[in-house]
Amino acid sequence: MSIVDDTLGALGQALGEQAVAAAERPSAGYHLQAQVPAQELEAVAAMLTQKGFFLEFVTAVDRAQDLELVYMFSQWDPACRVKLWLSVPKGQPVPSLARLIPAADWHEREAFDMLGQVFSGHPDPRRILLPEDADFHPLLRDFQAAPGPAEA
Amino acid sequence: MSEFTRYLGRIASGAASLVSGMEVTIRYMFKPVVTVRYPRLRLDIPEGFRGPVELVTDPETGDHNCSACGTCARVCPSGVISVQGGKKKAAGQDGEGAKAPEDPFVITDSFIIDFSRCSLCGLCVESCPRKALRFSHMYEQCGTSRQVAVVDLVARQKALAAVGCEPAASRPGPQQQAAA
Amino acid sequence: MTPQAMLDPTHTLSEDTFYLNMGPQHPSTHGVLRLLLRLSGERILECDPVLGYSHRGQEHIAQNKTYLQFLPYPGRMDYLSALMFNHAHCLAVEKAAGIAVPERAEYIRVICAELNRISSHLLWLGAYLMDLGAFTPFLYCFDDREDIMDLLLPVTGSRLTYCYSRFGGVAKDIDETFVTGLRAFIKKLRGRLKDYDKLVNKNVIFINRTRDVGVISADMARAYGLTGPCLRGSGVAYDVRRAEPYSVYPEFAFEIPVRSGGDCLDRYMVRFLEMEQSLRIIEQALDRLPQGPVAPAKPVRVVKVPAGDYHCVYESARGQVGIYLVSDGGKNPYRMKWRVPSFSNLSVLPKLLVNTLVADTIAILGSVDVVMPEIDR
Amino acid sequence: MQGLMQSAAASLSPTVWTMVLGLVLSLGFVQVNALFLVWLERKVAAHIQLRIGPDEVGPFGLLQTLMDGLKLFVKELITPKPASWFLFVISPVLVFAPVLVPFVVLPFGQWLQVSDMPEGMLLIFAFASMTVFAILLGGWSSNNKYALLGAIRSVAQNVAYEIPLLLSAMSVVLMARSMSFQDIVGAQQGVWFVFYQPVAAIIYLIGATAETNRAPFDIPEAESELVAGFHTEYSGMRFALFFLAEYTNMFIVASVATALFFGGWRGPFADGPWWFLLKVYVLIFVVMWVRWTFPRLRFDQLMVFAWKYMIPVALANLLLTALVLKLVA
Repeated sequence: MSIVDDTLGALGQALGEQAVAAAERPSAGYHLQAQVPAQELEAVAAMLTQKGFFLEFVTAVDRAQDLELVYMFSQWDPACRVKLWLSVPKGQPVPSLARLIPAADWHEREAFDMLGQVFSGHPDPRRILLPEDADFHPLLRDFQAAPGPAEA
Repeated sequence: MSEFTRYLGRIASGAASLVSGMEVTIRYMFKPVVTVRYPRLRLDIPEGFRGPVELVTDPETGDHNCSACGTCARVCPSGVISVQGGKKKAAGQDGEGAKAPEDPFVITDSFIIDFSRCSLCGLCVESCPRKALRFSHMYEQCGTSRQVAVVDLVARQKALAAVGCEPAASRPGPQQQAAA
Repeated sequence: MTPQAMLDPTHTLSEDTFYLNMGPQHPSTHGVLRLLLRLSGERILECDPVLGYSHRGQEHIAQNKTYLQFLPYPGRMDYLSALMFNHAHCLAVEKAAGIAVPERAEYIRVICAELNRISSHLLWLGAYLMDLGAFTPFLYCFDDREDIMDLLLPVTGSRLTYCYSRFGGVAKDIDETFVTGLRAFIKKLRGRLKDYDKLVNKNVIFINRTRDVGVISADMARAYGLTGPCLRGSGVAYDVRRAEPYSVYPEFAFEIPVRSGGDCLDRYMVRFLEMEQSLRIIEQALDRLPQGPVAPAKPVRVVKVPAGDYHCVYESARGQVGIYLVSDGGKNPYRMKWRVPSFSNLSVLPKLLVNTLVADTIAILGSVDVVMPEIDR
Repeated sequence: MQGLMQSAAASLSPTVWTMVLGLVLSLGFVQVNALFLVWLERKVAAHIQLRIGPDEVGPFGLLQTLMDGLKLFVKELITPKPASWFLFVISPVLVFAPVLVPFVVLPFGQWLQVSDMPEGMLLIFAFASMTVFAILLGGWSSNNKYALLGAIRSVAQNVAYEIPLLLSAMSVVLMARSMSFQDIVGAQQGVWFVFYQPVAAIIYLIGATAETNRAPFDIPEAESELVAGFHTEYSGMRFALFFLAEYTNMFIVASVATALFFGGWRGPFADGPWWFLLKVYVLIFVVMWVRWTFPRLRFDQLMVFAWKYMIPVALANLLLTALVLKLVA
């Protein structure tokens, strides 16, 4: 049984068959994707970590009312990449994976910094790239950058 | 005793590694130097070098070929180009007849580019439908203010032509290289 | 400890500990990294990296530019392997939009990318030795790197922040001068690598400075999402070029150097051996270089990516680059997330530094090989 | 009053006058020598690194360091506000003052020595170890954490390297049965001591490199770790004094090495100061060559190297020397 099928089965067991799917296109770049309810996130991440996956990144996509959170997990060898995603209304916190997976620490901080997603239980919920006193989240679609000195 | 021989061995192997390193550096000391006494000596700039863009001077008309179509301005990632055209010029109007009649074009009055934000990616040169742009070979581009970097290429070309200086002067060739 | 805590007047330190602000202006923080260290004498108790000094909002720029207009930007993320980031961007868009690339163009891209990998490793090697206090290897490496630049300059037009790949090909074909020059360079660099081996790899001081310093176990590397030489130094043979081959890499025979110790010396050796493997790839690519066009007959200017999300991975000099592209079918990317290797690689630093000496900080930070503009984006 | 001073001057012995003259000459020599050494260092480094080095001012760029000195001379002297002002200002003077004294006993030639004291060698080691006080004061008074770390490192390093340095010099003293440089050089009539005492010579050179804070033992300034170590906050002429002291110290330890191990002014054809200077500059070249080849040791490794390798070996060498001398005599 290949690692992809194996992971597909395990994810299906945890989340229900209809939540998990193989990637729509071969060009998608990941093998599996699964929609995860926020309360299941930690359990699924723990399960994937157990299976030898590492966390590539955490990010979010601004979808008007909601933020679409994306967690990309990947296997070293043989390649198997799993996209976990969930839609959360803006402003609603999502449990943090930072205590479970150290890699999530900085990536979650970045997601907060860039898109304002709050991760509950994060050990160090500071901004990471922008100044500490910034009051905006630049990757939200309604953000307008102020003109720089050259344009002004 | 074995501990003691290991101790001596560590000293010997460490010393040997240091000596072999010194052998390398002394060998390099007598190699010819690789640096050039810039700015007294300059290196050749290869043909493909992407310096700040400049307008190509058409050898037939002595003028540039830009028709203010604005393709370069639209494709520019940094949005640093602004082109403004004046009246339409039909080919052959001024008696030269170099262009085909179905190719009337707008004369560009100003081609303003802000080099301080140009990333020299080359998309403007590649996208130009009339091949009116090319890269210069300038590489010393410092100035005392941001404004210095904002250049009107048309005006500069005219000014250069007025003093009889081809824009090619901005492409230092091998003959200028040894101007020590 | 946070920067705020440091400024807090009520925050007291015990008698024998103090804070040291290493960076953002420091000879060895490689750009604008700031390390806030809590020290007891020279021993580090805590480390807090402060990032973002060169944040330019590249992902935000990507949203506001067309795919083509974003082309020069990735090279400004990791400026030391600009060709690779440039290549990665093109691969991601080509894959998503279904643009075919002529085979010769892919070969040229691989040759240039591997040359860029060597030049990046050479710069790292020199800078690392300079961190450890040896100045001379730095200039030898720069001499070699200069040769690479001289080769790449006529082809790509730039010396550092290359923008060479285009959607569906490359900007300019290579010529015979490039090929002969490259073959001569390969020969020369092999000789130089022997010298570096004598000068550095065997040097007892160097070995003592790096062995058993900053040990990363394979489990730790996985937990922190490390990739690239940092991961391979910990005994994991993960290389995107092998695991998920892209471009024409499946056609080349090369090894993935792996060392099992996970310390600075192993990370150093992995990079050192990788240069030889890159030379091998270049040689094979030169031997098999096919004839043909290097770009589509009609240049691709407007790219339409079907709506959906795409992920593309690439092995840069520092590890796995991941481009997560979300498209709504428009001319601009809806969202473009760049997963850069240095970001994850650096995140392990606070853990590694605990209970080491200030001198080790430099050795460990250097061995992780971070490029700050890549992290800050 | 004037008469009193005249009689006081007259009553001073000729030795004192020679000493004053010697010191004045040494002061001049120190300056020229440092300028030359800095130039040499830069040229050696440049050519090892495939570069040209200073090439613009004067023939072969010889006057480059003079110009740099002039530049430093006119630069602003910055004193950090939280610095301990008096100590901060005095330590560059303190670091420079003791480097002049050893010139009194350095044996440039048989007749070219200010004063041949019977305890000449001790005098040099005593004054050489005073540099560390100045470095400690300078580093501490700067009120800069990097400078403080550099100062602490400097003290530990100096303490560790004084011992092997003295131990290796002692073996030569045992052989020459004197601490006077004239006697020591005189004892090397036929064979240089380096052939009897190769181990001591190597230990002396390593210890001397460490004593003068030269790479690979430059941990007090360790540029890539501590920015500039103890002299981080110094600018202008104050920095130049540290610099001058470093290069003069280098000359002194190389001179002592020449006198102890390489036969001093003796050489084939004609004995004289030229042989002495030639040997000194060759030794300095070796020290430079080493500097531009190796990475820096870590602080604790440096200690380990001193205490676990150099001191035991130097001690063993000294005991062996004493034993052999006892048996032979």
